[in-house]
Amino acid sequence: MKSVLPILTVLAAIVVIWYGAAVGLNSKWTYDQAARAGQEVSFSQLLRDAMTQERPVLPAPHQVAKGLWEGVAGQKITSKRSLVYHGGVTFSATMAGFVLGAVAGILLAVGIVHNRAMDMSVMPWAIASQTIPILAIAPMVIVVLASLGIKGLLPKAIIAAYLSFFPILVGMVKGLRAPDGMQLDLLRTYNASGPETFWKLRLPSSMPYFFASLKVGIAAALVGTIVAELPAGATQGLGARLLSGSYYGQTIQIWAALFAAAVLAAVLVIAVGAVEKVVLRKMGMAR
Amino acid sequence: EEVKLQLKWVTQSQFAGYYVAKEKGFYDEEGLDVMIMPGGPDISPTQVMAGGGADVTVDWMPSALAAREKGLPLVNIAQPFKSSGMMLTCLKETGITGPEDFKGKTLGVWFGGNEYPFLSWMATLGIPTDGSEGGVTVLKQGFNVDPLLQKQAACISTMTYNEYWQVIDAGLAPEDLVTFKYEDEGVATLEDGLYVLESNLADPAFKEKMVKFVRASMKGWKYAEENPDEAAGIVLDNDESGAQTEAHQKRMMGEIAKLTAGSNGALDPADYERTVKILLGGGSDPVISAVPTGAYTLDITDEALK
Amino acid sequence: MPVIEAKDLNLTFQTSDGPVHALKDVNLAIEKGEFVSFIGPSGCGKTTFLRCIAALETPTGGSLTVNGMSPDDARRARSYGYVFQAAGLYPWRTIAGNIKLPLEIMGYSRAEMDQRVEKVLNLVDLGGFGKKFPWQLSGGMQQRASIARALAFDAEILLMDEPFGALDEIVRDKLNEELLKLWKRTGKTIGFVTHSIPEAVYLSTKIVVMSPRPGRITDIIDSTLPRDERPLEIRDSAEFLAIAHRVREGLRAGHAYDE
Amino acid sequence: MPVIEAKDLNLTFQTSDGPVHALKDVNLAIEKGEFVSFIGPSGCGKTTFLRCIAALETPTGGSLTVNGMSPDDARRARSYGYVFQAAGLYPWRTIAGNIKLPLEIMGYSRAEMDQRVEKVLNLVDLGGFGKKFPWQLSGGMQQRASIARALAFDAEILLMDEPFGALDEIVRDKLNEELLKLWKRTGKTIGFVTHSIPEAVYLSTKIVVMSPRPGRITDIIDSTLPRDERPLEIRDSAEFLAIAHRVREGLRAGHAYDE
Amino acid sequence: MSALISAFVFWAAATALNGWIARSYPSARWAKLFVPALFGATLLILWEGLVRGLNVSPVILPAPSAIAARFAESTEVLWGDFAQTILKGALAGYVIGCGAAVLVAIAIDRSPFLKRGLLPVGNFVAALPIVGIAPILVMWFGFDWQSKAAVVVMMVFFPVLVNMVAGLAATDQLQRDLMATYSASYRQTLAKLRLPAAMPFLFNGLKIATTLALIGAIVAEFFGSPTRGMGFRISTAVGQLDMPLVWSEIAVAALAGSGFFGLMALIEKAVTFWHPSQRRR
Ligand SMILES: Nc1ncnc2c1ncn2[C@@H]1O[C@H](COP(=O)(O)OP(=O)(O)OP(=O)(O)O)[C@@H](O)[C@H]1O
Ligand SMILES: Nc1ncnc2c1ncn2[C@@H]1O[C@H](COP(=O)(O)OP(=O)(O)OP(=O)(O)O)[C@@H](O)[C@H]1O
Ligand SMILES: Cc1ncc(C[n+]2csc(CCO)c2C)c(N)n1
Ligand SMILES: [Mg+2]
Ligand SMILES: [Mg+2]
Repeated sequence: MKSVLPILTVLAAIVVIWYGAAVGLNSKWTYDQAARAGQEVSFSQLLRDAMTQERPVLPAPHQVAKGLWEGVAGQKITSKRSLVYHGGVTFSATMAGFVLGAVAGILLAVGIVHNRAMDMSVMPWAIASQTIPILAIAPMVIVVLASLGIKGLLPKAIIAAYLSFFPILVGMVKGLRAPDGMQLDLLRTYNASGPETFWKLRLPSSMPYFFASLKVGIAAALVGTIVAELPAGATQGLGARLLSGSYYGQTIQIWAALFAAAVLAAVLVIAVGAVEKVVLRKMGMAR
Repeated sequence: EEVKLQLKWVTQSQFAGYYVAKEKGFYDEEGLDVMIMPGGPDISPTQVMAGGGADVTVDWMPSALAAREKGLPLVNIAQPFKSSGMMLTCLKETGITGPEDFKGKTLGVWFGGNEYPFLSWMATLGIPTDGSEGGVTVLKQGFNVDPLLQKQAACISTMTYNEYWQVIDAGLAPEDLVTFKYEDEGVATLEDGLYVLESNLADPAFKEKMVKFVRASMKGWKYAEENPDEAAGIVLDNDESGAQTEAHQKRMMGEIAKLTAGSNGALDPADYERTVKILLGGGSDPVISAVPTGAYTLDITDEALK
Repeated sequence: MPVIEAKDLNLTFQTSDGPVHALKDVNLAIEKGEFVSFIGPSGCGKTTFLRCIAALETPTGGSLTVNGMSPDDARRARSYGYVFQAAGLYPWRTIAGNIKLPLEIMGYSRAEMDQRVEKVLNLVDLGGFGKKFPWQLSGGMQQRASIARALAFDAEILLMDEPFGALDEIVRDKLNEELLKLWKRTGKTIGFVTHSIPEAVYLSTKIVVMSPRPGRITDIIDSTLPRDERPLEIRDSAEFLAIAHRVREGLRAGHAYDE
Repeated sequence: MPVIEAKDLNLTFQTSDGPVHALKDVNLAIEKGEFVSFIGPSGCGKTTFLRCIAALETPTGGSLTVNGMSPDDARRARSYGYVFQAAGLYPWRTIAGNIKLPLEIMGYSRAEMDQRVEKVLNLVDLGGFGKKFPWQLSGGMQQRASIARALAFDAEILLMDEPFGALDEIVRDKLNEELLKLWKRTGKTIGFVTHSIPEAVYLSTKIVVMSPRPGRITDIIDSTLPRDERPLEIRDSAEFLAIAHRVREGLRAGHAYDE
Repeated sequence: MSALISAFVFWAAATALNGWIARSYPSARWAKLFVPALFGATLLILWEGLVRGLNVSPVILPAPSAIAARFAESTEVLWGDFAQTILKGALAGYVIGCGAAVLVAIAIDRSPFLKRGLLPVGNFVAALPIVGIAPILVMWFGFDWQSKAAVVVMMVFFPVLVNMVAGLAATDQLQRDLMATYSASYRQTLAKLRLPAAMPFLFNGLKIATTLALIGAIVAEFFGSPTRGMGFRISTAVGQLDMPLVWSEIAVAALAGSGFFGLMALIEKAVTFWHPSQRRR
């Protein structure tokens, strides 16, 4: 709880900068409008207008807060206008994708560390796979999967997994190779099998890398889900909210959805962090 | 009987006819169970068709003809939209009064198959679009009207029923704007037709199903034209993203009604010929290179409208 | 047949600034049940030789057999207990957990494990420290834990690389006695690196003196001390001092050669 | 005024399974230029006490001053050279680079650095190994490199935690002599942890005997050996043996107390 | 169908061959190139076989041969797009984003106050999904590559930050104590201990960021762009159902991404040669 004050301080600083930026960015419109109407604007008018525009370039914090509040508390959570409802849709696909991605990433990393042929051949192609812009192929993936009869949560989860497996793969390969020579030699003298070396040495010593990459991976899974929500029919989920907000230039709705997504991401990352703390403490590594 | 309909864009009054037909039970009356799948900028209806994800799709003729040339034989079976709603909307303060003023300006254009009417228009005007001297700078415009509001572009593409009103909603007055309707400029292409795969049409049962579908859909459209507010309400109820506003949808329905007004669902071959002509004249890189054959059929509407 | 037999063993490390000749023409035969000490200046290749025996390093020349097999086959047969020069405890395991590690791998039952951990912890005087993590222990305690880890299971060959380096004289004497008892009881073959001449003489049946750059064996001394009865007082006997003297001379010669 | 003065010093570690009383009521005064050895069973708090002096650990009771200031102020004044029990070389630096580290931090000129590195490398017999990386060196060589690192710059107080633990007798003797020379030449105050009774007696002006659980000082022995002339042969003198005997008795008492 | 079967047979044979080579010539230089190349070739041939054997519509998935042909005839377009998207957008964003993340990580690490305050908030801000930010950044920074660079900055920031923060904490007690006895200043400790020790983690982040930078730059173009760039080309080509061109652009992205990643891996090898993961093989 020591962190409350620092976080509040940082938040306060951000809010102040944000208001400043909002006035700066939105004032152009106010001036233009006044010029079109042939009027002069006073500074106080400018301030008031810059923070109450309906389609601001940058909505003021309180506008976003209001949008968020209405989205979260102003609706029944089953309502299509509720951010909680859309957040829930996104969350479930994110989790499914993250689990798929983490399992895939870890399995591939284990394969790479233990199997020479995999080590040589998989990594270059895993890298290449990540350079394929998902937004470009997501629609095709959805189409292809739909023609195979796979619909709903799974296509989204697959795209989320596709984005999240890579950071986990890279981190785990590094982590699984982190044990030093002596630690490995010890197990060699015991003639420990590959799986034993994995469970008793490689896995524990990969933990710091593991959690760092899980955090990146879960955030990536969320991005993947949101990307996948666009071609999935742009109907449900925070991604759909974001995009439909942007079709209609409703900046406040965009920002509210954006914040909901970021809150979700932060919660997920914090949750991973909490697991990390517990695990590292159990392992005597948190000091 | 099941019918899967893939829309070109998100749920909005642009597609009111289909939603009305569904809600009002017109499809049921024909014994059809219609599933309406919304689209979006990332959904290529033609791809969905190719993947077998839908039986029939709403698409614009330029993109349907392009798909046909690329080996996906789509066939127009009905054309609920008589006229085009596309236009170029410019800020008056940029000094643009007519197409001759475009030179040296930045214009926002929708791509993804929607750019061809624009390109052929520019070609007829003799204005280069490749960034060369005396031409226009073309921006690939996103899904909203910000480039105009932010003055990043002098003109942007808008639809009479949607983006234009977003500009107005943003606080600009119609007097601040200059608009060029493609319809008026003689470069209008056919929008929002119904397309199916040619191979399916060989199957009489499928044909029969489409007849029923078109008949019910047109019933929906005509109902929507007569009851715009109710239609907008139905659309709103079907919007799962919860992003639409009532006022906007009602206004959109009013504008859409103007575009569907002249059509009973049957394609007017003259409109088709005009569209093909415009597309073939699309400058250096035309969307289609040869006159298509068999790209439409009147069988379905003939049957449906009997 | 010797348990460990090296013939013309050579090992060269390739480093970025040229090769390092760590072992040169090493010839040595160790019989079953022997206690062999290796002594020599720092950097002469003692660790490297022990690592070769345990198949942790591959010689670049000559032959080396363990029980008539290759060292690697012997490793697979779990013939070795190895105490490394640095403690090398896994930081995420408690002391007891570290000692359990080989037992888990070799599939001992839970009850057996607990009982053995208890026993070896007491042997190295760490009773009550089982639940601590390595970084909560002093340097010497960590080293003792690593000795306990190697003694917890029954390896035929015990390789110990300066196991008692960080211990005081009294504990060291005690552990020396314990080690001798264990050796006599089990009949293990032991390879032992030390820097202490008295320790080498007190413990060994055979003392191997090495000299550096490149690492060679300069002297092999078969101890004449009685094999089964070695009270600590034996260190004052003339026989003991004579052997110690010979070791010291060998060592000194190695150093001289170096300069 | 003593350079280092501890009064009723206490230190308790809080661990998850209860507190560990590592230092209890330690009283000690070290004068400028003294050579003080700490000896005691493993785990008795020697390292902990050295760490307190160097302000790496904060006592939980009593007072400790260095040059009349707090240890932390003395640390800021760069009074300490510290040889840790483990070598702790940075793996990304060569041996020469590791020795240069403190010199870079203290802002020596490039020429001075090179010259000092050269000098201390030779002092610990590692000439020619400057360009190697730590993992390419044997255990003893790493330890010598870490000694060289602490000797490379001019700290007023030198704290050495079992610096010669991994070295053979002959190198050890040599380094003992070198250390004494350096001490005499520079007048440094030295705190020295060792497990070797002869080493402690040979080097020190004062020997502190400690005993464990909780760590206390059980005996402080002021050496009667001459301060400025100590040939290696002094180790056979009766005086030497008498002091060694007293240290051994103190040690044994500590162990006895323990059991 | 026979195309399908022969593709599978080829795949099985090639996999077996690869396994054998990897086992028999584990450290041969040619094997290090040959094995992944053969693996890739199998994937492509499997793909070709599947597309032909199952008669997949070229509108959904073109065959590699068709893609290669399209690639060869549009090198000029592809190069122009590559320059616009990768050389300008991705690279600029990568440098700025990674640089900023490293600096912020250091700032965060230095001040416990910032660490407690900024890290959670930073996590939060950096977790804003690209699809949401891209339109906004396009609105702010215009249509050209600057907005793409801004998107890339946002994308690469978080992974690099997280890894760098973990890396700066990766020193052990003894290493820190050593610095304390020298009374090294904060800057000295940073330069001589924390930064070197953080390198293995940092490169982890930098490597992940290479692919993110490409994705970010390309995806940002979907939200508005001039009439060139890989993302622009992909989205317009999809509209024209010119799938071979789409996949040619994807191939360019994959090649560029692998090259970029490989470059970072090489630098990593040079910088963290001392880390056990690099040393042991
Ligand atoms: N960080 C720590 N947390 C908990 N207990 C500790 C910690 N460091 C040391 N101890 C305990 O304090 C006691 C004294 O440790 P210290 O390292 O000072 O011993 P030492 O005299 O240096 O022993 P050795 O000769 O083995 O190095 C030991 O019982 C040890 O377990
Ligand atoms: N991995 C390595 N790469 C390069 N050289 C090495 C490596 N390991 C050891 N050496 C070199 O081999 C020689 C012998 O090293 P070894 O560790 O066997 O010595 P040692 O006799 O055990 O010394 P100490 O008593 O100091 O532990 C040394 O000169 C050392 O520098
Ligand atoms: C990528 C993409 N951008 C723009 C359009 C144009 N468009 C066609 S219908 C419609 C809805 C009217 O508001 C719009 C904007 C498109 N089809 N695809
Ligand atoms: Mg050694
Ligand atoms: Mg100690």
